[in-house]
Order: sequence, then C-alpha cells, then structure tokens
Amino acid sequence: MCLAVPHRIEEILDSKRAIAAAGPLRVEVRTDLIDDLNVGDIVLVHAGFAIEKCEEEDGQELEELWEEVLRLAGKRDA
Amino acid sequence: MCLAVPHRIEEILDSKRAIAAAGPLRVEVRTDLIDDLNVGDIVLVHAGFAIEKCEEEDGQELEELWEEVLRLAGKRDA
Amino acid sequence: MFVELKHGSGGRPTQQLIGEILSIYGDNSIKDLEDCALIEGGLGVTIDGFTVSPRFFPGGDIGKLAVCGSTNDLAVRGVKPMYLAMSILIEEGLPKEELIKVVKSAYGVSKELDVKLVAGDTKVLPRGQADGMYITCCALGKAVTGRPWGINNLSSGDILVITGPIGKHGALISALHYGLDVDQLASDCAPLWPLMQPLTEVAGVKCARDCTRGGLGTVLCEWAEGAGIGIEIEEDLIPLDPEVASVADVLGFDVLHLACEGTAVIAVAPDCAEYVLSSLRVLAPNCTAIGKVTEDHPGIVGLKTEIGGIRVVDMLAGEMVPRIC
Amino acid sequence: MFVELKHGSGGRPTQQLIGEILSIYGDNSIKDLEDCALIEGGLGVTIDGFTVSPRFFPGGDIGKLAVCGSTNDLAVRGVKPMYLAMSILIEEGLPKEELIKVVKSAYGVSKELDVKLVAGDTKVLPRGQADGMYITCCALGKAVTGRPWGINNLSSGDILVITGPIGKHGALISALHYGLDVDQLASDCAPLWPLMQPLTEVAGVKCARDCTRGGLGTVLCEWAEGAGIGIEIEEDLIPLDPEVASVADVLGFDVLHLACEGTAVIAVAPDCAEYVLSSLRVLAPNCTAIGKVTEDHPGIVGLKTEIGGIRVVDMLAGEMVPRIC
Amino acid sequence: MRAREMLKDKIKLLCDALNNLADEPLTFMEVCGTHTVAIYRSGLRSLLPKNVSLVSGPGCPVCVTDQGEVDAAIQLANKGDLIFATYGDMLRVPGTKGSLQDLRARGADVRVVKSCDEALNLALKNPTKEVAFLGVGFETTAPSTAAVILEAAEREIENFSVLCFHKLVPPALRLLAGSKELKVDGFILPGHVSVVLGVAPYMFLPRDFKVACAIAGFEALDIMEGIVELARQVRYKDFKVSLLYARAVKPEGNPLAQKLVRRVFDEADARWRGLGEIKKSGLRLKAEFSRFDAAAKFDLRIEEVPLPSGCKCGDVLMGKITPQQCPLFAKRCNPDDPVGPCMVSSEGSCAACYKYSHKVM
Amino acid sequence: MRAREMLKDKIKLLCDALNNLADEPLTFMEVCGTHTVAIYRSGLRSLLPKNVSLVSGPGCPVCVTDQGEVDAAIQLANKGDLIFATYGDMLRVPGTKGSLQDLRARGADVRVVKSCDEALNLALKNPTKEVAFLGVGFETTAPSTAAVILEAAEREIENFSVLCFHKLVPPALRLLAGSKELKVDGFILPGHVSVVLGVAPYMFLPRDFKVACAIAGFEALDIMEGIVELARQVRYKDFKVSLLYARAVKPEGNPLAQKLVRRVFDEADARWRGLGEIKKSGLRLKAEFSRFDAAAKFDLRIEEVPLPSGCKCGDVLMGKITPQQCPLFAKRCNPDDPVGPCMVSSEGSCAACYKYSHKVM
Ligand code: SF4
Ligand code: SF4
Ligand SMILES: [Mg+2]
Ligand SMILES: [Mg+2]
Ligand SMILES: [Mg+2]
Ligand SMILES: [Mg+2]
Ligand SMILES: [Mg+2]
Ligand SMILES: [Mg+2]
Ligand SMILES: [Mg+2]
Ligand SMILES: [Mg+2]
Ligand SMILES: [Mg+2]
Ligand SMILES: [Mg+2]
Repeated sequence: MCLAVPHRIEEILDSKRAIAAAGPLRVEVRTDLIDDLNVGDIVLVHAGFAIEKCEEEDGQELEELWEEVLRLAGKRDA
Repeated sequence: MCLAVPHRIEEILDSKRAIAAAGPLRVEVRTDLIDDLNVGDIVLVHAGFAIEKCEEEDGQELEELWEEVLRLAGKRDA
Repeated sequence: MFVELKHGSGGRPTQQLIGEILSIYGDNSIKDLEDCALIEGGLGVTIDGFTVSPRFFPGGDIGKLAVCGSTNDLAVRGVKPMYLAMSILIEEGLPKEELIKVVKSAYGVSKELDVKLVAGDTKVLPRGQADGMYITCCALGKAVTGRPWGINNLSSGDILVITGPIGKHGALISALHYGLDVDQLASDCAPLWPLMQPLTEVAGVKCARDCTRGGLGTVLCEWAEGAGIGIEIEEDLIPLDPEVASVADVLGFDVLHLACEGTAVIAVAPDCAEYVLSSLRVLAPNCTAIGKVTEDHPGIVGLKTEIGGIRVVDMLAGEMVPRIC
Repeated sequence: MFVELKHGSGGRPTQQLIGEILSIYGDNSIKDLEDCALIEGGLGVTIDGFTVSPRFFPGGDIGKLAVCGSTNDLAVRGVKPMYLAMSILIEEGLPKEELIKVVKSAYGVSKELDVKLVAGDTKVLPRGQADGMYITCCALGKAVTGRPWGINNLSSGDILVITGPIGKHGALISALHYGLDVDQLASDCAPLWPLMQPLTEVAGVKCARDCTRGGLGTVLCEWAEGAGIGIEIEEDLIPLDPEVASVADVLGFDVLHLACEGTAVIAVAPDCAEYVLSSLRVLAPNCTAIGKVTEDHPGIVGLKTEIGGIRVVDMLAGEMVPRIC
Repeated sequence: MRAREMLKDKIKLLCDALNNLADEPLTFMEVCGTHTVAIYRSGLRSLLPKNVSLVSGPGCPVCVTDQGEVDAAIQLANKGDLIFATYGDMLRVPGTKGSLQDLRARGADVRVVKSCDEALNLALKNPTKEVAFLGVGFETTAPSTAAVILEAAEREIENFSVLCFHKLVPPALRLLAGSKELKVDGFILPGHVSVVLGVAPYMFLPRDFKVACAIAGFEALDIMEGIVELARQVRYKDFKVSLLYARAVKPEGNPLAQKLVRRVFDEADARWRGLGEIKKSGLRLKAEFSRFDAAAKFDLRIEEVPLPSGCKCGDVLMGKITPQQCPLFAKRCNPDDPVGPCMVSSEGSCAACYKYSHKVM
Repeated sequence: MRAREMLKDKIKLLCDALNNLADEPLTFMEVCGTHTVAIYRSGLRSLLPKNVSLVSGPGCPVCVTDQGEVDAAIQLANKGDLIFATYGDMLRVPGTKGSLQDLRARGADVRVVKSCDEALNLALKNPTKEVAFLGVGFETTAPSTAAVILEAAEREIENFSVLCFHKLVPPALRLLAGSKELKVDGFILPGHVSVVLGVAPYMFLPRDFKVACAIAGFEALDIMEGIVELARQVRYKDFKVSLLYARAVKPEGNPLAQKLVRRVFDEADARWRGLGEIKKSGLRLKAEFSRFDAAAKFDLRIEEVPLPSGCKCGDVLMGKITPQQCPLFAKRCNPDDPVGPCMVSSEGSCAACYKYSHKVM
C-alpha cells in the first residue's frame, strides 16, 4: 500500500524541507507533517514526505507477545 | 543568384496556385506573379514561385549573334 | 500494438520481442539463447546497442560501457575478444569533446583487452532525434575453451558463483535518473575477460553470463527455462552493497532485477567450485557461491530468503519505475 | 566545437570526424580506408548504422537497406556475405507491425543472399529520443578473390565501370524529405553480391565501392586521394535517370553527390573491361564504363563535361540543403 | 552474521508459537499491498503451518482505483499541451482503452514522479503549461497531497491541479468485515496508514465484528509477529487492536497530518474497483480549493465502467477467492499484459501471486 | 545523342568565333552567382582562349548579406519559442558568433524552406508560435516575399514576420561600373533578375560606362553565347544591352512582379557585405506592413560589423582580386569552415572556385 523507508535527518533546510539519508543515500524530503524535527531523528518517508518519527522501543503489546512466545517455547513461565 | 528551373503547368489549383512539373517531378507552385496562366504553359520557377512564362523563340539578338558566328566560321556571307 | 519501454527492460517482454524477430528469420538465424554466437572457425560474434543516459556516470561512460558490454558477451562464452566493429549515432549539437572523451574511454578498454577496432561508422541525426549519442558494438573473438560454455552444459549439482556484488550499474543509473544522491555508488562497468580467461582452462566450468539488463534474476530464469533445470539460490549469500540495497528500497525495486555491467554468474561442476573461486578471488575478492542447479522444479528459480522461506524468482516483467507502494 | 549534420553527410567533414576517431585508436585500428576490413582467416567485417527517414520508401525500407548496405560493403571487396549481427534501437510507441515489416524485409534480402543472423539486440528508447527506429548491421563473410580488392590495386589505365544510373536513393530521399512528388522515382536499394560474385573470378578486377553517402563523386575523390592516382570521368557517359536529374536541378544538388544504395563503381584492368561489362550486363543492363585512372593530376578527379570542358570533382563539403541559388 | 542468526532464531520461535496457538484452520487478511509484497518476497507463506492461510485485501491504491477514475486520468493526460504527473504505480493500470504508459508511447507528456512535491515543481518549471497530478493513495499519501495543495494556494500557482482519487481505509474495512461471504479470522492492519490514523479508527473491528486485529510493520519478522498475535487473539478470544508497530505508530496517529487532510479535503463517497461505491470512503477537495481540482478545471466526467469481462478483482480484493481461482489468472491475465488492476501493481494481489508462486515449486 | 553532338558543334563554333573576335585581353564579369556555378560546373573556363578571363561579381544573396544582417538573423533565431525559417543557402553563413546551422545544432528551431510560402504555412500550422522568415535575395525573390506578405495581411495572420534584407542589382552595378579599380570590359547580366526587371534598368551601363552587356541564360551554351556577344560588342565598339535570353526575359520584364514589389516595399539604402552602404539598393517594408517586419516586431538592432580579419570578400565581389589571391583562400578559409561569406554558398565566388579549381589539374 504505502512503501515507506526509514531515513535519518541530516540537515534541516527550512520549515518544510530537510535532507534525509536512507543508509548511504541522500534525498530531499518534505517535513510538513512532522513537528519538532531535529537532525538525527529517524523518520519514515513515504512519497517524498516524512510521515512520522520512529522510536527505539517496541511498545508494550509487542513485548507482551514475545513473553507469550517465549512462554510457549518453554523459556518463560506461564 | 537565383536558381530557376523551367516547369510545365499541369493543373491550375486556384488563382494563386498550380501544380507544375519539372520533367517527371511534380510540385505545387505559387502563380501570383503570372497573368493568364494556362495548363501546358512553361514557366520558370524560383523559390516556389513561377516568375515568368517561357517562349520557344530565341529572339532577334541571339539570331543576329549566330549569324555573326556562322559568318566568322565561313558558313555565311559577310 | 506498440513497442513500449517495457520491451527494452531486458525482462520477459524483451525476450518475447526478440523471439518474434527471430521467428521471422526462422532457420536463417541462431536461436540458442546465448549472448554470443559461435560460428565456423570457433569465431564468437555478438552485438549490442548502448543508449545509457546519462552518458557519463561514476565508474564509466557510454564508450567504456560499449566495449565492456560487447566483449563481456564474448568473455562469458569463453571467447577471447579480438576485434571490434563500432557504429556511433550522434545527435547534432553534441560537443565534439564529449565524443572524443567517449572514444578515448572505449579505446582504454580496447587497449587493455588488446582488441582491435576493425570497422566503424558514424551517423549524425538531426537535433531531437537522438539523446546525445548511441553506440552499437559488435565484438568478435576466438573460442578458447575445450567445449563451448553454454546453458546446454548445465546439470544438476552445478554450483553457481557470482563474481561480485549485484545490481551496481542498475542502481546507479536509476539513482541518477530519479535524482537520488548516492556519493559512494559507482557502476561495476568493467571488462570480464581478465576474470574469465583463467577459467577457460578449467574443464568444470559450464556456463557463464554477465547479469546485464534484467539483472541476476532474469539471467537465472533464462537458464532455468532454457535448459529445463531448476535453480536454488540463497538471499543471504548474494553479495550486495548497502548503496544498492538503499536505492532498491527507496524506489521499490527488486535487487535481483538491477543490471550489472561487469559482474557475471558462472555455473561450475561441484568438484571444481573451490578452485574456480580461488582463481577468481585474485581479481574479484567478493566472488562467492550463491546456490546450485537442481533436478527439482525444472524451469523455476527458487530463492531461500533471509528468514529461511522459499520464493520463486521471476524475470523482470515490465519497465522499472519507482513506486510509492 | 559541436557535431553538426554536415559531419554525417558522407563528405569531407565525415572523413575528418572518422579520422579523428581512428587517430585515438592509433595502431589498435585498421585504417585502410576500405568499407570492409579483412582480418585473419580471410574474414571480412563491416558495420553501418541506418537511420533513413522515412523508414519506408519506394524501392525499400530501413530493413532492406540495412542488410543491403552492410552486405554491399563486403561484396565490393570480393567478400561473400555469410553472417549478420543486427542491433535495433526502437522509439517507444513504434507500431509493432512496422517493426515486423522491417524485419521481414531484412529477412528477405538475407535469405536471397543466404546470410545467417547470428547475433541481435534490441533497445527501446523513450519517446522523443529516436525517430522511430534505427538499425545497425554488422556483416561478416569470407574473401573469395585471389588478391583482395582494394584501392591499393588501382593503377593508371584502369577502366572505371558503374553498375547503373547514379543518385537514385539520394534523390528519392531528398525528394521525400523536401516534399517533392516524383512518382517514377524509386531507390536503387539492392544487394550487390549477385553482381559482384561473378567478378570475383576475374583477375583484372582491382577495386570496387558502393556509392553511398556522398555519392560517386565522393567515392572517386577517396580513391584518388587514398591511392594517389588521378581519375578522369566523362559526364556524357554517366548513366542518370531523368527523375534524378530533375530533383537535383530543383533542389540545387550535384548528382555526383547523391547517394546510391545498390550501385557500385568498379575499377578493372583495361584488358578485361569488356569481359566485366558483359558479365555485369546480365543483371545490370545499364552498367557502363565512365572513365579511367590516370597518371596525371594525382589525388584529383577530373570530369569532362557535356560541352567538352574539364572541371574538378570534389567531395561533398557539407550538409545537402535545397538552395534558391 | 550475528543479526542474521538472531533473525532466524526469532522466526523459528514465532513459527513454533504459531503451531502451538493455531489449533484450528485460520484465515487472516493482510489489508495492505506492501504487506502482500513483503509476504511474497520473503517467502513467509512457506513457513506457515498448513492450517494458517493468508488472503490479500484491498490495500493497493492501484488496485482500488476505479476504472472510471483511470479513464478520467487517461482522458486528461491525452489533452495536448499538458504535463500529466503520476506515481509510477499508476503507469500500467489499464483503463477501458489502454494505460497511461500506452498514451505516453503515443506521445502524451506523462511523467513519473516520486512525490506530489515533484509535480508541483514541474508546474513551477513549466509556467506556460498545465501540470496535473494524479492523487491516489490512502491516508498515508493524502496528507502530502494536502500539503502541496496548501503550498500551491499560498504561492498562487495557477497551472497546477490534482485529479484527486484518494481513498480511506476504515470504511472499506467496515464493508469487508460486514460481508457475509468474507470469512477471515483476523486482519493484519496497514502499518503506514496507521502511522497517520493511529489505533482508534480500527476499534470497531474487534468490538463490532469480533475479529482479531494487529498493526504490524513491514519486515518479515514484523509480519510474522502480527500473524502470531492474531492467532493468539483468536485462541484466547482476546479480540483487540494490538499495536505491534509502536516503533512508528503512535496510538493517536499523526495529528498534524490528520489536520492537514481535514483542512484541504472533505470526506466523500467513492467508488472502489470491484467493491463498488462505499460511503464516505474518499476525499474531495474543499470548495475553497476547487481551483486545484483537475476534474473541475478540465471538466472531466468520471463514469461508472464495468470491470473487464471475466476479471474477478472484486472477489480477490474481498478475499473471496484467491487469484489462482480467477479463470483468467496466468492465462489471459499476466503482468506483461494485465487484464485487471490486481495484476498491474507489483503489490496487487494477482501480480504478487503471479510473480512469486504461479509456478509451483 | 544527336542533341549532344549538336551542342558540342555549337560550342565549337562559339569557341572559334571567340578566338576570332577577341584580339586583345578581355575581362568579363558574370554578375550572377548562378552563372558562376554554371561556369565552374560546366568546365567552361577550360574552353576559353587564354586572353579571355571571367571574374565573378556580387551576385549571390548569401555573399552580399551584410554580417550585421546575419548577426540580427542569428539573434532572432536564438529567441526561444520562435520558428526561424530560411532558405538553405543562409544556413551556413557565419555571423560574428557562429551560423544558423550552429544555432540549430544547439537547439534553436531553424527550418529550411524552399519558398516564403512554406514559411507562411509554418505560421498557419503553428498558431501559438511566432514564425520569422529571413527574406534575402534580389529582384527575383523579392516579389515572392511581397506576395506572401500581402497574403498574410489579407488573412490577418499575426504570428508571421519577415526579416527583410532584399537587395537590388542595378545600384550595385552602377557602383561597380564606376569604380576606378574595376577593369571589366563587359557584364554577363543576371538572367533571372532580368526576367523581373527587363532590359531598361541596365541601359545606363553601355550608355554611361561604355561596357558591353549581355543578358544570358544559365546553360553552358547560353553563357558561351553571352561571352561571344560581349567580345563582339567590344570588337565592334557596339556597346548595348543584348538580350540573348529572350526565351525567358521580356524587354519590359514582369510588370506584375514589379507592381507587387512596389506595393509592399520602399527602396532604401542597404549595406552590402564588402561593398558597404549603397544608396537605394535595398527594400524596406512600407509602413502599412510594418507589423510583418521582424526587425521592428522583435526590436532587433542591425549593427555595422567589420568583415572577419583577413577576409577579402569585398575585393572578390568587386572583381578586384580572384579568390586565389585572398591570403586565407583554401587555407584558413574553406567550405568546411568558411571565414567569409563567399566561401559559404556553393555559388559564392570563393566556394565555386575552391570546389572546381583550387586543385590545379
Ligand atoms: S487475475 Fe487478472 S483478471 Fe483475474 S482477478 Fe486478477 S487482475 Fe482480475
Ligand atoms: S577565401 Fe574566404 S576569407 Fe578570402 S575572400 Fe573568400 S570568403 Fe573571404
Ligand atoms: Mg550480445
Ligand atoms: Mg551485452
Ligand atoms: Mg550478456
Ligand atoms: Mg559507413
Ligand atoms: Mg535531446
Ligand atoms: Mg561499412
Ligand atoms: Mg555501407
Ligand atoms: Mg560502402
Ligand atoms: Mg543484447
Ligand atoms: Mg520523433
């Protein structure tokens, strides 16, 4: 549906534009949809627009799922 | 200066245009510069325009010249 | 029906178009699905048109590409490149220095390979009837292998070796075309004969192919379909530069369909795979075995993925355009 | 400096451009000024790009032209055409039927000559980067003459024979290009090998050339300059169709610069001129002797005109454009 | 190397868990086409237990763009002296008479852009020409179209317009979930749409229809996690919208993007290819921006057009049949010469299926 | 065959007569470039007695178009979004910075037309573009330009204009005949110019300057006749304008063509390349047609530009020197890379001379 690739913000050009890098590849992206953007932020880029910042954490529901998975594997208690 | 090639009028298209043939070659020419044009007329065509009708006769001065030439060749009396 | 860009992408529509042309020629043509024909006297012949845009790119230019591309088609059949015939179509208005620069690049590779230019032609096209310049190169040479390399030699158990990371040329050209900025990316454009020559003495080498238009994926599909064999390769084993992976990610391309211009896949009998790899490694340190020929699923290329799943690899189906989804 | 249309006209600017390219290749090229190179094993090689517009014309099409044009370059060196390598550049949007029609024409000539298509390539270019389609043909064959035909054989006294009326292809294409209507005009596009083959057994045949881009005048200048001999031809003897004369008149062209695509000039020793003419006459009833090679004025082609005057013939100097004066 | 081993270990654990959890036949639908492609490309299906199957939903903008909409796009692109800008995805979609790609081959000025922003730049660079952009896509793409239209309005750019066929996912999911013919036990919800929407718009699914739901990312691992979570919800009857893609999706979505969309568009009824008209499932430019509406500007009529005869795209999109069950699949309909839109986009269900599995290994 | 024999017989008779008549060194000037080409192409010079020589006059529109005029043409052709139509002859004429051909190679829309009528058709076919026609040539071509401008006016065509550099032959002949440096015994007058002008405009030549004059056609035979007639006039001191081309030229010329020219143009001073300004030797559009004047419409300035350094075109045009006497001839200046305009047109004196005789046979 919507191919989006994480990019790292390298340089903020103006309130609507930044240079972002997907690995070794640098592109100009629109940043209209993101508040409070900083160099170093990881953003998802879709159709030339950063649509969201990415976090490090997996979130609670994924953690719970993995607890269940490990439990089923006999590596965690029920 | 002004490359002009004799063409034969093949077909009159309108008051300003005719189809003319240079040997086996047919072209459309403008005829604005010629009065009283008829199919079969031989015209000189320069830059897409018929500029004059051609006559069969060589004219008096050319005939006189040839008399002189033949006279000099000893083929005519002085 | 019109000819469309997809017919030039190197994938299945291209194969179909070429098939139609060959069917007109019937028996008056060679239809063995190889990139280079072998005619009497062990002479190898190949021809290719080069229209790359931009004409100058990191790693090469259209002149270097033309000589590499045409002689590589000889090299992968075990044919030593010896002669070139080159035809150049030039758009009116091309700066003369560009032409000279391109010819000098072509000369550079020719000299390196000791290939002689024996016939040439130039035509000039009115402005707007070409994009700068196109080159067609016909390369000729002598087969030096015992038995000619070709897909008919492929058999179950053969090991597939790739000489280096895939997709560099295709990724670079796509990046340039679509305005992506990748400093570190350069085309792999290079002559393959120096790599292939030592292999011509190895009896176990079966077949090789430079992975140009359509990429590694398309070449392997041609092999599988043409020879009626199955192929299995492993994603984890295929060398891939991160730049190429990024370009493919961002534009939505499959790296298996990105063109190489100096990288070949080689099928070798299992007992000499190690020898071939060590021989290649001198000039191609990143060469590696990526899979094998199987009896199973004839006509089909299977890829063992990163997560251990299996999927089918197909030829490129149309024009490669960047996608949002 | 830019490449201009004049560099493609076949005359002196074309020679100069090709000279510059060859000088880059230096010793890595053959520079013998022939249309077809002879390499080891008596193999003849030639390549030519074909970009004719319109693609279909009375007397032929780009496919027929490509096979005739390339194999003719072999034929005029006494090389029997045997193999073809063909590369087609196609503009996106070309109707497929046009492509098929063109390939069928190419096949027609190939079959007539018993020439085999051994290598092929197609590329598709984005709309606006080509004018429909271009073909590059590389033709290969075996030299069957005792000594190779070529300009080095030319010597004083040789008789120059033309195989038919000159300038038909050039006049036709110019007429079509500039919107002149000439019903009876057709290109002379035809394979020359059937004419040349019987001559390969005649020891006195020295040299031949198909009078393509630049026309008979340019070919003879190349001979005179290349071999350091003089040439004399007679206007009255040169066969010329009235259609061609008319097109040249109206556009201000010199018929000696109009291209032929199935008409050759042949230099033969005087003692076998009659034999050659009678042999040619079977297939080329309008062949005729038009002049001779002389010791006088080396490097220069002289034309004895209709009125008995003498003038110098030069290569075509630029692009041929219609003139008003 | 270490990372690869860890990945394989994790996949193994998930497979084991799935085997354990899935004690009855289960059918899950991945709504999003990008999931579809990732599933095929990773060979993930080959790792699933026999009783777990995946069907592909209507999550590809190409596939759901109605044929009448494609025809309107082609009609517009075919006007002389106009630059028609489109995402590459739409190039090959067949309308009633050919595709944008065919038009381009015959001389129309059709340009592939990677973003709506590039289309606006084309308008700036070609001030004497009209530039029309084909606005397709879901909640993910709509905000970028909105941002560009706002910029065009601010800068008073007059030669730019958008042919706006954006669609909204939740109304289509409601239609699917409510269908009697559809038998799915859970949805893998679209990750990037959720980035914009957040979690709330899907809550009706577990609540009203008792189906399992997981918002998942696009790596094979993410998807596998999603599948295991769906199996877990079914097993424990713990139906909810589980957010497994918290790396990118915030529960509230992206409010800024939502605001931009509301600023520029109104919700409107829309026709989905194969599904028919769905209430309030599309976006229409507000009156205030109607000068950027290409359909109004060029007086285009968007007609209702039947699907090509024999094409079962509607059923495929609904998950009612697999692509292989369409009688045209891999015969008259293939990626080189697609009949229906599902065969066009490489993430269309039929194309993905063709590419990765029509040959049985 | 019979015709060829007769032709050769006639030429022989004319040569004999010339030998007989020319009892002193004679120099004749062919004014017209088409004569120049015909003379070279027929090898006629090789048949003349040693004491009869021919020099080429200023009769090629290309050669006499002033460099400032060429620069203006190039300036105009270089404007974007304009179609510049020209006779093929002008394509290679070098201006101060390159030629129209160079411009075209770099992307300007320069079209070769065979007539002014074709240029007008271009304007009709490209209504959104300006079409400018480069109007060069003498009395022969001016009537066609006039006719087309009248048509454009009647049909109210607004995107068509003419950059008008037409020149008139008699004023230039007066300048030549009056020059002290010029030593010619007779003029072969231009046949096709005479078709339009008739005989009267040349009468001043025998009357005021005691030079022989013959109006001749363009076949080698015609020219030979002209030369013999000139020799005859000198021998018998019978100076007049002898009309040997009565097949095409009427004594009164073509009154209709003359009328058209008067209707559309006024006489004006004009600059001739190498000769400088000559009073009333050019044609300017009447005020009534000024909307078709490209120079006015596009505000072009026609500057006075010196000839390229070393170029002796002026002296060649005046017949003061032969092309071979120019130090650049066949060295820096040749048809592939012309320095002066006389080397450009194939009927330019230098080009004709280069082509047919720079190699000494
Ligand atoms: S296979 Fe083709 S025709 Fe059938 S549903 Fe898919 S897209 Fe439509
Ligand atoms: S040879 Fe060239 S430079 Fe000399 S006068 Fe002629 S045109 Fe001018
Ligand atoms: Mg090849
Ligand atoms: Mg190749
Ligand atoms: Mg190859
Ligand atoms: Mg050639
Ligand atoms: Mg171009
Ligand atoms: Mg050749
Ligand atoms: Mg040739
Ligand atoms: Mg030749
Ligand atoms: Mg090829
Ligand atoms: Mg075109």
